[in-house]
Amino acid sequence: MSGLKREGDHVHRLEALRGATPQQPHDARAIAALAANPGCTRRALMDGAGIDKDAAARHLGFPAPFGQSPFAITRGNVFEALVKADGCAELLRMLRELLGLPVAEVSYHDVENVGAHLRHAHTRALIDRAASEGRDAGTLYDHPLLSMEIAGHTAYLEPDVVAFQLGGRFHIVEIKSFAVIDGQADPSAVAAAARQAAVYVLALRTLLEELGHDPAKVSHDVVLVCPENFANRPVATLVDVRRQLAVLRRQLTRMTTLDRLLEGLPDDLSFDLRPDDDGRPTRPVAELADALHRTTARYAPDCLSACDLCFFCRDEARQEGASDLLGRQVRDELGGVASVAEALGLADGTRDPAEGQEEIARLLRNAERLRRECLT
Amino acid sequence: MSLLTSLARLRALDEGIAQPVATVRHCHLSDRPMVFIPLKLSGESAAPLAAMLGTDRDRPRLLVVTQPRNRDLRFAWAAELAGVLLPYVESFLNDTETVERRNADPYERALDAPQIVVPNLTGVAFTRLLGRSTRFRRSDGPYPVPEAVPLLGRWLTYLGERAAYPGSSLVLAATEELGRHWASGQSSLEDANLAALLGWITTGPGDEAEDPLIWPPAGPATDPGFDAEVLAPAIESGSAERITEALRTQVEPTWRLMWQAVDLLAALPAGPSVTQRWEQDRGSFSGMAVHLAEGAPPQPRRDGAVTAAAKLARMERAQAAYDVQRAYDDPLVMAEYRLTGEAFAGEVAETVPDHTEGEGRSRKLRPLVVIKTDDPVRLPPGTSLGTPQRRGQGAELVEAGEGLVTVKITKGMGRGKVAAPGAVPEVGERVCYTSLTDDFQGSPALPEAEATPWTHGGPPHDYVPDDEDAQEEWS
Amino acid sequence: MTASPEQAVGPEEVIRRVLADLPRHRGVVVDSPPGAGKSTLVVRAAAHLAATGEPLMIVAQTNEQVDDLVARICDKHPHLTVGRLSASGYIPPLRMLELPGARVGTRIQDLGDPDIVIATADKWAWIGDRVWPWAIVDEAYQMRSDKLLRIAGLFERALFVGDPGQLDPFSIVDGDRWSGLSWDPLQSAVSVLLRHNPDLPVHRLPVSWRLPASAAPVVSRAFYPFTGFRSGTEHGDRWLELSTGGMGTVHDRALEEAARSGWALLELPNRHTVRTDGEAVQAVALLAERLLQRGALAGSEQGERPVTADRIAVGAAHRDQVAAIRAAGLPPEITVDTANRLQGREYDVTIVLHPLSGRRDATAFHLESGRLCVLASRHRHACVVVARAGIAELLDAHPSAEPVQLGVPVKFPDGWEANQSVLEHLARHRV
Amino acid sequence: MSDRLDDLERRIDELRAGVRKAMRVRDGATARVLRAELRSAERAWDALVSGERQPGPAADQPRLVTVREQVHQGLRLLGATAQPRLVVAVGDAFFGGTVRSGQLTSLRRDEERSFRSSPFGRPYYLCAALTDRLSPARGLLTLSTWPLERRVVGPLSPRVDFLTCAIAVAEHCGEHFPEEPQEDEADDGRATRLLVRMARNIPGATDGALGPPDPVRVVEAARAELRVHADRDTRDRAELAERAAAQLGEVSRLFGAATLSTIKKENAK
Repeated sequence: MSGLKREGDHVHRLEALRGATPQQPHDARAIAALAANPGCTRRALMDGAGIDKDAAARHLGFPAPFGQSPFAITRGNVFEALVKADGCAELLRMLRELLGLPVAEVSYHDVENVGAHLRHAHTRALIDRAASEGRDAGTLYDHPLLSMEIAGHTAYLEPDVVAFQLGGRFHIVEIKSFAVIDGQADPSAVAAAARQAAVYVLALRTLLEELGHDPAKVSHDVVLVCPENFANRPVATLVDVRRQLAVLRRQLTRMTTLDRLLEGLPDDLSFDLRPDDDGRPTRPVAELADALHRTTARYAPDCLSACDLCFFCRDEARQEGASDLLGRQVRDELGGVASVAEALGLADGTRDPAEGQEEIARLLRNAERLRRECLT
Repeated sequence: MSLLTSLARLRALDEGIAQPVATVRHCHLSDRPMVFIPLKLSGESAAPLAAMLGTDRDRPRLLVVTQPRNRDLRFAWAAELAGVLLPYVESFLNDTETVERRNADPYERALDAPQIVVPNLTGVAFTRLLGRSTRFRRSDGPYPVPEAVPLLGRWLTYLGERAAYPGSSLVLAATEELGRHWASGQSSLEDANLAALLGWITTGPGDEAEDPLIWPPAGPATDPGFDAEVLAPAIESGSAERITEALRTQVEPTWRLMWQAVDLLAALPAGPSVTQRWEQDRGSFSGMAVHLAEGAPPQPRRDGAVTAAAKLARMERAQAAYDVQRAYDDPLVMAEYRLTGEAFAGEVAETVPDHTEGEGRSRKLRPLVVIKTDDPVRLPPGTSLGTPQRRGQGAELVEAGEGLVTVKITKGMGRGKVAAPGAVPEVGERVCYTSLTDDFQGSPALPEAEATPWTHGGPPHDYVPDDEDAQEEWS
Repeated sequence: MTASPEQAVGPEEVIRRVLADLPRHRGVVVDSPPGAGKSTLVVRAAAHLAATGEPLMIVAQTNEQVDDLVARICDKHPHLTVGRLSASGYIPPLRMLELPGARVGTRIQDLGDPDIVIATADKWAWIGDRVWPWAIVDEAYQMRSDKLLRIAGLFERALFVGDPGQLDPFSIVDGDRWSGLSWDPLQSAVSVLLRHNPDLPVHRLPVSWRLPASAAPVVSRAFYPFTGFRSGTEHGDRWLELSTGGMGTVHDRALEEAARSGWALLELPNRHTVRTDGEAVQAVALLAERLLQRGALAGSEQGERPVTADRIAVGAAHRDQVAAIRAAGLPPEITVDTANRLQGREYDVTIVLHPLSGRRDATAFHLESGRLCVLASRHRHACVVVARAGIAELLDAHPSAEPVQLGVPVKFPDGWEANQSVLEHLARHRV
Repeated sequence: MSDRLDDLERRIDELRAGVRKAMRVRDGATARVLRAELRSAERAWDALVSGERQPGPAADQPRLVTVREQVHQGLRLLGATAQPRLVVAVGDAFFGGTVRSGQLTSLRRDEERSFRSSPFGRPYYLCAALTDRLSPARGLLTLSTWPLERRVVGPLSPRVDFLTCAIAVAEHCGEHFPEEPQEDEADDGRATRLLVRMARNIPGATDGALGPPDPVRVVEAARAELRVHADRDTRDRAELAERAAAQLGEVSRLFGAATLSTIKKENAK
């Protein structure tokens, strides 16, 4: 079909955008983040081209405000180790309690026992064997390596554990170190975990399909394992990720329809960081900044917790005096009025409403009148 | 957030300085608030690291877990915290007043109550967690902790809960209160950064507010960079002094900001209804004290069906009242309702003080007032109205149009043939009327917990905190 | 929950099963999609239970619903005596006072001893120290579980009837603290009931008598993806006729399209606007006006009748939009209201201002599937939607980062999907 | 002296700021240099405030028994392949052990080196368990003196070994602290905590009540589950041991072989 060709040269175009910069491999978190701000062309293009946004941001002098405390990292590793200790003894207990896993089902495969380069093939083989219900189908698969096609590139994904034989279905096991206290956990943390797990579910389903098995063998209920209350003792909860799966599918289809965005681009546009031998970007900052400015971003304060480029885009929004700075709600309230100066001009009456701005102008003037009346 | 606030934010952004969105203070401010800045260990749910607290801005107490990896020290820390907070809380219990109640026994209400001021909402949440992690502890049994710890837990739990109660001032989150009174030129998300918000209100914005080297986060989470480069090595060194000093550098700047926030709020005159809401806080506080004195068990892990429904009803009632009172107290808040046409203000153009309705015995005095207003009135005739100028009074909208609104006063103008003096506004007086009124009838009774119906799972097994709660290791 | 596959079964059969289940279970739940004869069922069940000689209480959510039920029962079953409990402020409509079997009072004692006592949930909450062997709870999905908690002590067994697709109950305060609890007071009465009594039978009325053949599949697909329902009428059983000719304006063409196909999307140029988008408001008003001017006739199994103002409703998402539309000078007989207040009502033709029209970002409020469901399922003949172009793009750009609460069952349909599905259908009727 | 302190503190603050700035832009080199300076400054500061006393947990008491010997001791008690963290926990609980898991990372390599230089020069070696592809299993310790069957791991072996270890721990508790473990001086509850941790993951090992589980009950429960897996696990191990004996040389029989052949076979199908 003709789609193939278009597919082909837009992959080509994306590589041009990336230039000499090595492709930034997507991990589950990155894929899950695709849904964070789908309206943002700048981000869509950079993700599509596989540019390391974090590196770009740092090079531009706007390092992302994210960072993880060593304590958090250690805590995470320690907890995962605890859950997996002694042939996943803790995990088995929880699966037995939560999903009624039969006592006989304890077989454990550590996929990482094979060389790194073979992990994916080995995972494939083991999952295939399990799905075809062959003798000694395993129960727990530790450190499996799944894959997924993103915009013409293969992303490798590492779920914590895949559990099988809970009624003949595969369950993704996601181990997180945020606490579940009296049955509740930080909703945004759970949401993030659910989005990430959804990526694994989709990848595993795709794998089963390729192997000619029923993808429905992968449950949409993932097993979320967290520390309970203030103790170290792990507790498992089932999380239904059907919604996250739907969103993910949507975003992945969008990725393949980048053409629309690519067509609009000037041919000479490139996000290349021109890394030197030890990977340091050498491209003149002004030049890179200019290249980015030529693509439209859709900045919202929510980006501050989701996108590596947030400070760069916020700065841009400040330069433009865009009302986006104040948040989606304000922006929406102002109807068509995008700039701060414009809005205030309408409020003061120093600027005449353009076609279609009559109402917002009236509202703003009224608001201004009331504020003056109350403050003087 | 209304267009009025949005406009204020735009203005702030343009002028580079925050704009007022309130003309009076809507929270109570204690003479000696307890400023409380907790820090927690990253990656843990409620592992305390340090707290700076006190009622005297010049003499902050710094409590530190000098070896954060050592769990026993965490409880020692909790005990220290109790040593500061409990005396403060209990100092308000002695002076009380007797309150008479309709069809209920009179009760003793504290004349004043404690007020904890934390930097932000996450600070409130951490306070609640701290309460949760300490209230079930036992001073006896397998994993004993100092006496004061479980008691502290119950108070912190109570205060954390109360913080979610609309209009309550027992616990204040600085960023929230500031945000209620000033509109910055940044998004509400960014307002959660105390340094940034205060910057907007005082000197104008600056990026250093987001630089953890200049303004460390106001907690409870610490800056990852600090964790990696300062705290971790300090912990490795095992030197208590070093850990203490390291943490001091992280809370001290916030300590100064907190008192700056307190001063800013104190500079605003209190709204008329603030006293009334504080009275409820005092009542609630005394109630909790009695509860404890009677030796009631610690608050359960989660609300039962009946408790939940009762709390929800109280909170909804409080929210509604809070909204109305703020509007009545503050023309700038009322302006939001005038903008949407639920209120209008203007000059009295004409009055008919002796206007009456009905004949003979059922003849009623219904003074008419005609107001000239520029506000868009979106209220149908017959809407019952209230007015901040004469709070006891009730009125009804007769007709509206061409910038003229006619209302008739229906109650609160006196019993006589003619309206009581001052009951009917004079021509030329500025008045404001709104459909927003604070008359709610109480909510109907709920069943007793033990009478919880089958639709809601039937009577609960009454909750006995077991050793499980008490011995839960604290990691 | 025993979900019997009843899409296949006829409505009569379902009602029979429901009545048969009543004595067997403490509670019976009936899901009723828009216009699937919920009130008919309530009236039938009421008579059925009253016939046993045991007293019955009926709970509805609003005074209108109560009055409506009283009228229906007295009309269908004149031999039954019905007591209408009301708050002191309530003024009964004339038709109520004319009903022979009905009696109105503020206290149980005032009602004599009727076969059936009807009141709103709020009123019932004030009634104590008496237990009815039977209760029927109407609009149970719109009832918050804390209301049910207040009145559940009044009855031994109950029939819960409602529409799961409409708007969920809400609160002005944040109730996260209770999320995940099986008795979360902010959940609907039915979801709490079923979480504690998972074995109660749940029936579904399979046929919508209100929605025409042109609408039932659309609404079913978008808002009832798993259960589904069908229309009680065939294409051609319902028709809408504009007796006077049009002038070829977009508004006229929109009405003609609606008359022809049951749906029309009057699309205005893509622009971000304030909520009270003047152009859109004007368009809505004009449509209503023209509909009257062109003397629309609605034909159905109930015969042919003119579409008078009282048979037309205009729906919007926000109160200020409603106010703006009212201000645009519509005949007062035309109902103009928000989705919340249009729940459970029925008209011949509805004109809807799309919740997402002119928005730049969709909020959870705008995307709530129940809101659109109510607006798109009030009509017997046709629904005209007014919207600015660009909703598709808005949905496409919508960031999805909804928080996830542990232990809270995921609700379907997802608002995004539902909006998408409806939009796809409307696109085929764009003028 | 206090000025000295002030200077130091100022210096330290500068350095810290410097390091964190460098880290934010991922300038590792600069960060390293500054860090070095910072550490020495901090040490000086410590010295000043806390007199000459040098604190720090690193001041660990002289070890009487070598790490090697302690691990040996632990493994002998457990009697089955185990993860370092478990071996360490056992040492902690019963031998007042001083080993930290970290110290075990290099252990296996050293053992292999020493074996290669002088085979069987030592009475025992600490070696890796062998996976089903006869390669060294990640993070599983065994003793060279054990028969191959015990040193290989089939799919069920991790569970079987865990249960075996649990039995060993329970029995040891039973013998050494017959009643109320945490009363015992030598132990201060470490053994009990270990037993609790293991018992809660074995069906029926605890009666749900709190307090230390009854060792006897733990042993019974573990044996009961063991019976479910025993046959198949023994079969698997025997088959593996056979292959190992047939395919592996002296060294790799103890320390495992890096083999890919098995993978090739899988890909073939």
